Amino acid sequence: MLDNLHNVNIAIVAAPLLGAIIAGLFGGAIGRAGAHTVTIIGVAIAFLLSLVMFNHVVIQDAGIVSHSVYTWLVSDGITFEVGFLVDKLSVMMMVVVTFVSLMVHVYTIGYMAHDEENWPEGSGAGKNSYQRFFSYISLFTFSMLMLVMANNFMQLFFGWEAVGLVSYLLIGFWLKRSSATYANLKAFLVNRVGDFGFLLGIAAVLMYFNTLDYAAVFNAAELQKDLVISLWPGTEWSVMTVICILLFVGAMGKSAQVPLHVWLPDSMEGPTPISALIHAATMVTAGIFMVARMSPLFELSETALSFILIIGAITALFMGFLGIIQNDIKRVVAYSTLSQLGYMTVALGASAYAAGVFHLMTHAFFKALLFLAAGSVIIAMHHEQDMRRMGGLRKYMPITWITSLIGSLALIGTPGFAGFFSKDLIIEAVHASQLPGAGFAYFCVLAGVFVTAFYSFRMYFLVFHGKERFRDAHHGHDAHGHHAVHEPHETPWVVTLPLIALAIPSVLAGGMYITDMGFGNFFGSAIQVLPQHDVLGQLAQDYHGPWGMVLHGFLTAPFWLALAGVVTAWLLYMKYTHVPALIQARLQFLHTLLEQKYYADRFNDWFFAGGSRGIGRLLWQWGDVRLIDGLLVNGSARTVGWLAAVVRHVQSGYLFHYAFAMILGLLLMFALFVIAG
Amino acid sequence: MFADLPLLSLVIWTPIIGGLLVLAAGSRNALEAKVLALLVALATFLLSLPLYSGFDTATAAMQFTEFRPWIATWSINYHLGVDGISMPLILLTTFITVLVVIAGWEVIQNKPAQYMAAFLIMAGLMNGVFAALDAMLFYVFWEAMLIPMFIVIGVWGGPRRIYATMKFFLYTFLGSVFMLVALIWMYLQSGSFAILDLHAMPIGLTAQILIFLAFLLAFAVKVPMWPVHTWLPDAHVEAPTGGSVVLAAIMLKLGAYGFLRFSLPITPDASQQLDWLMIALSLIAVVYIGFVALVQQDMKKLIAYSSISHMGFVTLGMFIAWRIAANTGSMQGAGMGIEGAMVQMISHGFISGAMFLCVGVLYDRLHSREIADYGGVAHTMPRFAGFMVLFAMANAGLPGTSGFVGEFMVILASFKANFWFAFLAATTLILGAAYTLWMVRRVVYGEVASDKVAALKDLNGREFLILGVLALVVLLFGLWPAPLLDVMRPTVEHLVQHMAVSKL
Amino acid sequence: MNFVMPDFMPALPEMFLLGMVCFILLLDLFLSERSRVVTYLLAQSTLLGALLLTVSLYEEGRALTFSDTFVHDPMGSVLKVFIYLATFLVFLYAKDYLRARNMFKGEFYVLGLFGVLGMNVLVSAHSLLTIYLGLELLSLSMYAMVALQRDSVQASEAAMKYFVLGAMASAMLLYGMSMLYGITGSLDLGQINTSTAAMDNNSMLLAFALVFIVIGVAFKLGAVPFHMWLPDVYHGAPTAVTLYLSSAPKLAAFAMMMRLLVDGLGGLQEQWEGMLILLTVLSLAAGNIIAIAQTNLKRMLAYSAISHVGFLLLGVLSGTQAGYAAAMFYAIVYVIMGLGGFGMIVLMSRAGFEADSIEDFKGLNERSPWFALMMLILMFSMAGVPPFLGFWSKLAVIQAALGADLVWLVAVAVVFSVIGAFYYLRVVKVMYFDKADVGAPTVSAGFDLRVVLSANSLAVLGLGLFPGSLLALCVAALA
Amino acid sequence: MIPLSNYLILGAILFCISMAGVFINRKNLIILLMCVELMLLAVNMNFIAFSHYLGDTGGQIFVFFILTVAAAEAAIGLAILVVLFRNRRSINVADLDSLKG
Repeated sequence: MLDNLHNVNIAIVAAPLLGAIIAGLFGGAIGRAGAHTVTIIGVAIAFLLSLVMFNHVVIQDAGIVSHSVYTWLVSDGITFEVGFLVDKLSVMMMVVVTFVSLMVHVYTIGYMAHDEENWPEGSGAGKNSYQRFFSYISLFTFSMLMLVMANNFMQLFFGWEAVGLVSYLLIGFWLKRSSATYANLKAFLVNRVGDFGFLLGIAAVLMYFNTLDYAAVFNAAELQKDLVISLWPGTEWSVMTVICILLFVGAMGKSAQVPLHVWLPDSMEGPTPISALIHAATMVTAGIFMVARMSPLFELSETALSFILIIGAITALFMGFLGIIQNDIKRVVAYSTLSQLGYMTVALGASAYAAGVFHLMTHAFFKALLFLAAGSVIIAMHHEQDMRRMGGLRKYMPITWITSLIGSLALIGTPGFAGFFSKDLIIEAVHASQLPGAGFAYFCVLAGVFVTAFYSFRMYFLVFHGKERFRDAHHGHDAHGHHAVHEPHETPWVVTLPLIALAIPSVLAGGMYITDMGFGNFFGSAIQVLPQHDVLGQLAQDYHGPWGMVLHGFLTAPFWLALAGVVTAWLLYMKYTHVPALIQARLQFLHTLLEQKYYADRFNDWFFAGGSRGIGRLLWQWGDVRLIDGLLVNGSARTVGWLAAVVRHVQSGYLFHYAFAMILGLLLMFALFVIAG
Repeated sequence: MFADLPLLSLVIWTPIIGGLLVLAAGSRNALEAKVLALLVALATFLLSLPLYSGFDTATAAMQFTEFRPWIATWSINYHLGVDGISMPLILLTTFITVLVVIAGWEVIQNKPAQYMAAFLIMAGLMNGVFAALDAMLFYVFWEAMLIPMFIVIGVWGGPRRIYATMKFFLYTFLGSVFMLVALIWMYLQSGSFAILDLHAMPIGLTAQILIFLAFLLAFAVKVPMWPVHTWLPDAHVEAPTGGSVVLAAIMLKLGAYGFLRFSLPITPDASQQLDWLMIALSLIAVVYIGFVALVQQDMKKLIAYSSISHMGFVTLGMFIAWRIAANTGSMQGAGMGIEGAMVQMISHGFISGAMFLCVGVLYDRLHSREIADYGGVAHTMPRFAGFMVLFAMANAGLPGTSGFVGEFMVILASFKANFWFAFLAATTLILGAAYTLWMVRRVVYGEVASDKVAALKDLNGREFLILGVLALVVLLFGLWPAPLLDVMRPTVEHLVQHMAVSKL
Repeated sequence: MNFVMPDFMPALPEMFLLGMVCFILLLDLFLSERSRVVTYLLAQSTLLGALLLTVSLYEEGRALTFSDTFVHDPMGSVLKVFIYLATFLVFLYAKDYLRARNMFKGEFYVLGLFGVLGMNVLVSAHSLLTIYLGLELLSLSMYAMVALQRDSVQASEAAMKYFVLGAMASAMLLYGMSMLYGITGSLDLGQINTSTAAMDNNSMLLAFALVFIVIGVAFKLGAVPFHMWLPDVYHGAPTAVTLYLSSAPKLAAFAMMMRLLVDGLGGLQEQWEGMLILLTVLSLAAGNIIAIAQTNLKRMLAYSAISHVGFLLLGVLSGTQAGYAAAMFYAIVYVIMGLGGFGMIVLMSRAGFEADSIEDFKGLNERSPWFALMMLILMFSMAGVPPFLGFWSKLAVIQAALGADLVWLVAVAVVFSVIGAFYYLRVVKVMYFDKADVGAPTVSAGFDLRVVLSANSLAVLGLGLFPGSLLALCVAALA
Repeated sequence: MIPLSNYLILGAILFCISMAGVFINRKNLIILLMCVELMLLAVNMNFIAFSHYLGDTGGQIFVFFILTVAAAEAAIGLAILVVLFRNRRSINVADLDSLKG
C-alpha cells in the first residue's frame, strides 16, 4: 500500500509535466483541442490523486508519506535527493493548487479562445500560442507541486525557481508588448533577489546541519539554536536568526513583501488566468508555505519573527492604500493580493502559522475567483481593463456579477464568508502576540480591513453598478473602425463554470475548516510552535465553534471597519461621484505619492537598474578597456613597438657607429670584469 | 572488448591524423573533406565512450594508462591516463567537436577543409592535455593547441580578428612560458617529469610560492581570471562560431584543469598561503565581470563576459578548501567545492557552447552581433527562441538545468568558508539573470525590429539537431547530475586528502 | 731532429675536402657555362664524401695530431656532419636562385667549400693558431661570397661592412690570443687550460685576454653588441649567400666558442660566465625587439638569428656538460630552422624578383597552402612553440640555465621569447589572414627545391615529435 | 734591456690608434683597411715580444701566419673596395648607409 502511495506521488507530479511536454513540444500536431484536453486530463489526474493523498493523510490520518525518488547527487558525503513529503500541510497545498489550477485550465479555454488576435500577422510565436499557454500552466502546476511536495531544501529551491521561470514565461506571454517583457524581466530579477537570500539560507542550513533533508534539519534544529556566527568582526548573530532571515528574504521575493513587492503589480501584464493562478492563488503564497514549513526553525528566532511581523504589517497596510487609486481592474486585485499576502506574513510572524496557511487557502479560492471574474469582465469588454470605462455590468453578466460579489465579500471578511474566518483569526492572533512589533502590526492589519473593504467595493461599484460608461468610451474608438458599441454579454460556460466552482469554497471553506485548521491540530507535526509563542492556542480557549465566531464577528472592530469601508465606497462612487475628484485635488501630494507607488519603481529603476548599468559601464570602460587593456596590455605592446621603432635607429648603417658599438661593448665587458672581479 | 585498445592514444591521434587527411582531401573536394571530418569526429566520440563505460569509479588511481619512453635524455615519457577529473573533460571535448563540425557544415565557405582540420587537430591536442600524465607531454599539447586556434580565429574571424588572435596567442603564450620554467625547475629537483611524481615531491615554501605563481600565470590566463581576462572577449567576438564554442566550452577548462592537476596537488602549501588571492580574484570575476556583462551591446561579448564570470565559480570552488578548514575545523565541504567546480566546468561547456551557437545562428542570417539590430526574433524564429530562452535560463543558473548544479554546490561550499564569499558569489543569481535575460528581452522578445528580422528563417534541421542535443544534455545534467559526480568522487576525495597534507 | 710523420687519419675528411676543392677549382676553369652543373654536382659529392669519411671516423674517439694542433673528437665529428649537411642543402637551395641571377659560377661552390674547410679546421682546432687559420679561411671565403653579386650595390656595401668589421674582430681576437700566449707561454689549448686553471684569476692580463677572446667569439656568433654587421650582411647579401652565412658558420662559431672558452679557458668559467650573461641579455633584448620593427624578411630573420644566439649562449654560460650539449643542440636546431626560413625566401624568389619582403608572403595560403603550412611550421618552431623542434632546443637551454640557478636570466629569456613570438606570428598572419595582392608570385621553383625544402620543414616537425635521438647525439658528443 | 711591458704598451697604443682610426675616420675606406692592417701589426708586436721573452718560437711562427693571412685579407678587402667603387662611384665611409635599421 505504501509503495502504491509513492507511485501516487510520482503520478501527481508526472501527470501535469507530461501534459506540459506533450502540449509544448507537439502542440502543432495535436491542435488546440488536443492541447487543452491533454493538459486538463493531466491536471485533473493530479487533482484526483491529491484527493487520494488527502484522504490518506488527513481524513484517515494514516501518517505522513515521505520517500525519496532518486538521488540527485552525492557530494562530499552529503546526499541530495529528489523526494516527496506529503503531510497535512503539503497535502492541503496540493489540493488547493491542483484544484485552482484545474479551474484555471478550464477557464483558459474560453479566455484564450481568440488569442490569435493578440499576435502580429504571421508571427511564428503566435502560431501555437494557445497550446503553448496550456503547456506553460501545466508546467507551472508541476513546478508548484514539486515545491510543496519537496522533502528537502534542494528540491524546494528547484520548485521555487521553476515556478519563477513559468511566471517569467507567462507574464511575457504576449511577448511583442514591451510592457510585458519589461514586467517579466522585472519579476524574474526581483524574485532572484529573493532567491539570492534564499539560497544563502539554504547554504547556511547545509553548513550547520550537514544535510538538506527537512526531517533531519528540523530534528536537529533545537540543538543548534545557541550557535552564533560572526558576520563581520565584533558582531555575533544567532545562527538561527541568520538562517531564518535569509530564508525569509526568499519568501519576500516570492510572496512580494515590501520592498520586493514591485514585481507583482507589473505581472498583471500576463493573461488573466495566470494572474489568478500564479500571481494570486498559488505561486505567490509559496513564501508563506515555505515559512510555515520551516516553522521549527523560525520558532527558534524571535528576531526573525519580529522582522517578518513588521514586514508583513507594512505590506498589508501600505499596499492596500495603493489599491485605492488604481483604475485598472486587474491592478486593484493585484494590490489587494499584496495586501492579503501581508496579512498572511503577519500571521507567520506572530507564530500563527496555521492561521497564515488557512488564510492562504481561503485567499486562493476567493482571489482566484476575483481574478477570473475580472478576466471575465475583460473578455466581455473586449480586453478593456480600465474601470472608468465600465459600469452597470450587473445586468449584462449576472453570473460574473454574483460571483464577484461573493469574492469581494469574502475578501473584506464579511462574517460567514471564508475570508472572515482566516482574516479574523490573524487579527486576533496578532493582537495576542507578545513579540516586539506586534502592536504596530495589529494597528496595520486593523486599518487594513477598512482599506480592503474600501477598494474592493470601489471596484465592485465601478464595474457592476452605476452608469454604463463603456458606451462613452467606445465613441472614442469609432475612428479606429469600431462602428457600433459592443453590448457586453455573459461569457461562455468554460469561463463561468470555474467562477461558480470557486465561489463555493469562497463561501464555505472558512467555516468548514476553521475549527481544524485554525484552532485544532490540523497540521499535526508539520507546523511546530513553541509554547511561549502559541497565540492560536491562547485564542482557542475562547473559541466556541464557527457559528460562535461569526456571531462574535459582528461585534468586533474589524466588522465595523469593513462596513465603514463599504459605505465609504458607496458614498464616493455611487452617491457623490464628484467627490473623489475633489479629494484628489485637495490631497494632490498624497495622490501623487500613491500614484507613483511610493516611488519604489522609480527608485529601483534609478538606483538598482541605472546604478548597475553605471557600475558596469564604469568597470568596463575604465577598468577593462582603459586600464587593463589600454594601459597594461596594449600599452605594453605599444611600448615594445615604440621601443623597436626607436632602437632600430641604433643600427644606423654607418660603419663607424658599428665599430664604435664594438668598442663600447669592449669597454662594457672590461667594466663588468673589473666590477665583478 | 575495448580494454586492450590504447584508447587514450586513439582519442588523441584519431582526430589529429584524421585532420591531416581532411586537409589532404580538402584540396580536391570540399564535401568529401567535410564528410570525412564528420566521420572522424564521430569516430573519436565513439572511441571516447568506452572511457566512461569502462571507468572504474571505485578508485582514484589513473586508468587506461599508457606508457612509452619518449625522450630518454630528460626522462620524458609518453605517459597517458585519466582519472575522474580528466575523463569527463575528454568526453566533453569529443562531444563538442562533433557539434562544431556539424555547426560549420554550410556556414564556412572559405576553405572548409582547413577549418574542419583545424578543429579536429585541436580536439586531439586538447584530449592530449587532459590525458597527459607527463608534465612535458602536457605542456607540448597545451601549447600546440594554440596554433590551430590562432589560425581559426585569424582566418575565419571577424573584422578585428588579427588583433584578437594575436592578443589571444601572446597572452596565453606569456602565461604558459612561466609554467614551463616551473616544470623544468621541478624536473631538475626531482629528476622526473611525471605529474604523479611531482605530486609527491617535497618542496620548500618559497619555491612552492614561486611555482604556484608561475602556474597561476599560465592557468589564470587560460581560465581566464580577472585581471588577465581581456583577451577572451576579443577572441570570442572575432572568432567564428565554432571557434567561440571550442574556446568557451573546452579551452577555458584547460586552465581550471591545470589548477586541479598541478597547482593544488603540487603546491598545496602555497595554495593555502595564497588562497586569499585566488578567492579574491574569483569573486572579482563573479561580481565585477557580472556588472561589465550587463552593459555589453554585442551578444558574443556579453556571453564571453558571462563565461568569465562563470569561471569565477570554478576557481572559487577549488580554492576555498583551506578557508573551510579554518572556519569549520575540517576539510568537510572542500570536496563539494571542487566537485562543484568540476560540474560547473562541464556544464559551462555545454551552456556557453550552446549560447555561442545560438548567436552563431543569428549571425549567419543577419551578419550582426549587435543586440540593437535584433528584436522580436521570436516572431520569425519561434523554435530558435525556445532554445535561446532555455539556454539563457541555464546560463542564469536555473535549477533543473546543468547551470545550476555547479553554482549551487560552490555556493554551498563557500558558505562554509565564509558568509561573505557565498554572499558575493550568490550575486550571480541576480547579475547572471539580469544580463542574460535582458539580452533575451532585447533580442528575442518585442516587436519585429526591422525588415531584416522579419525575413529571418527559423532553424534548419542541422541547427535544430545541434541545439536539441545540447538542450537534452543541459537538462539531463540538471535533473540528474549524479553520474557525473560518481565518476569524479574518488579522485576528488583523494585530491582533498592530498591537499590537506603539507609538503614542507 | 727527426721528422715524424703526423697521423693523417683524424684529418682525413679535411684533406679530402682540400683535394677536391683544388680539383674543382681547376676543373671549373675548363667548364663551359652550360656544363657548370658539373661543378655543382662535384661540390655536392665532395660534401657527401666528406660526410661519409667523417661518419666512418666517428667511432675512432678523441685523437690529437699535427703537433697537437688538430683534434678529432665526437663533438667535432657531429658538428662537421651537420656542417656538410647544411652546406649541401644550401647548395641545393641556391642552384636555381643563382642561375636566375647569372651567379651560377664555380666561385660560389669553391668558396663555399673552402669555407667548409675553414669550418672544419675551426671545429677541430686544438691550438690558437689553428683556430685563427680556420676562422680566417672561413671569413675570407664569406667576405668574397657576399660580394659575389658584383653588380649589386647592396651586396658590395654589405661585403665591405662585413670585411672591415670582421677584420677588426679578428684583430681583437688575435690581440686576446697574444695576451693569452704571453701569460701561458703556449698556443696549445690543452696547456693553456692547465696553466690558466692554476693561475690567479684576477690578473689584469688575463682579463685583457679573456675580454678580447670573448669579443672575437661574440662577433662570429653575432651577439649584441658585436652584432651590427649581421643584419646588414644578411640583408645585403644575395639570399643564396645569406642562406650559407646563416647556417653552417653558426655551428663553426659554436665550436670556436667551445674550443676557446671551454677547452682553453674552462678554468675561467666564472669570469666568462658574467660576460656571456651580458651578451645573452643584450642579444635577447635587441634581437627580439628590433625584429618587430622589420618589414624585410631577411632582416627580420637576421635579428631573429641574434636572439637565437642569446638562447644559445644561455646553454654555454651554464658551464655544465648538459649546458654545452644543450647549446650544441640549439645550434644544430637553429641551423635546420634557419635553412628552412631562408630557403622559403629562395623558393618564393624568381628571376628579377626577391621575395624578401614580409609582404611578399601575403595570402600564401591561397596560392600555395602546402608551402604556407611549411612556413608556418618553421615560424612556430622558431618561436619555440611545441611540438616543433625549436621548442625542445629552447627547453634544453632553459633547463641548463636553470641548472646553474640562473632563474632570473631564464625569466628574462622567456619574456623576450614571448615578445619575439610576435614577429614570427606576423609572418603567419600575413600568409594566412591577409589577402594576396593581385599578381603576387606563385611558387614556381624546381622540383628538387620543393621536395627538399618540404623535407626540411617536415624534419622540424618530425624531429619535434621525436627529438630524442638528436638530443642523445648531442649529449653523447659532449660526454 | 727593454722591459716586456714597453713592447706591450707600444702594441696597445698601436692597437688603440687603429681602433680609433676605424671609428673616427668617416671619409676614406682605404684608411679603414690600413687601420685594420695596423691592428694586426700591433698584435704581431705582442706576439714577437712574448715569443722573445718566453723563449718560445710558437709566437713567431704565429706571426708568419698572421702576415700571410693579412696579405690575403688585404687582397680581398681591396677587391671588395673595387667592386664597391664600381657600383657606387664613392669610397666615402659615410655613403655606406643603404643598409640600416
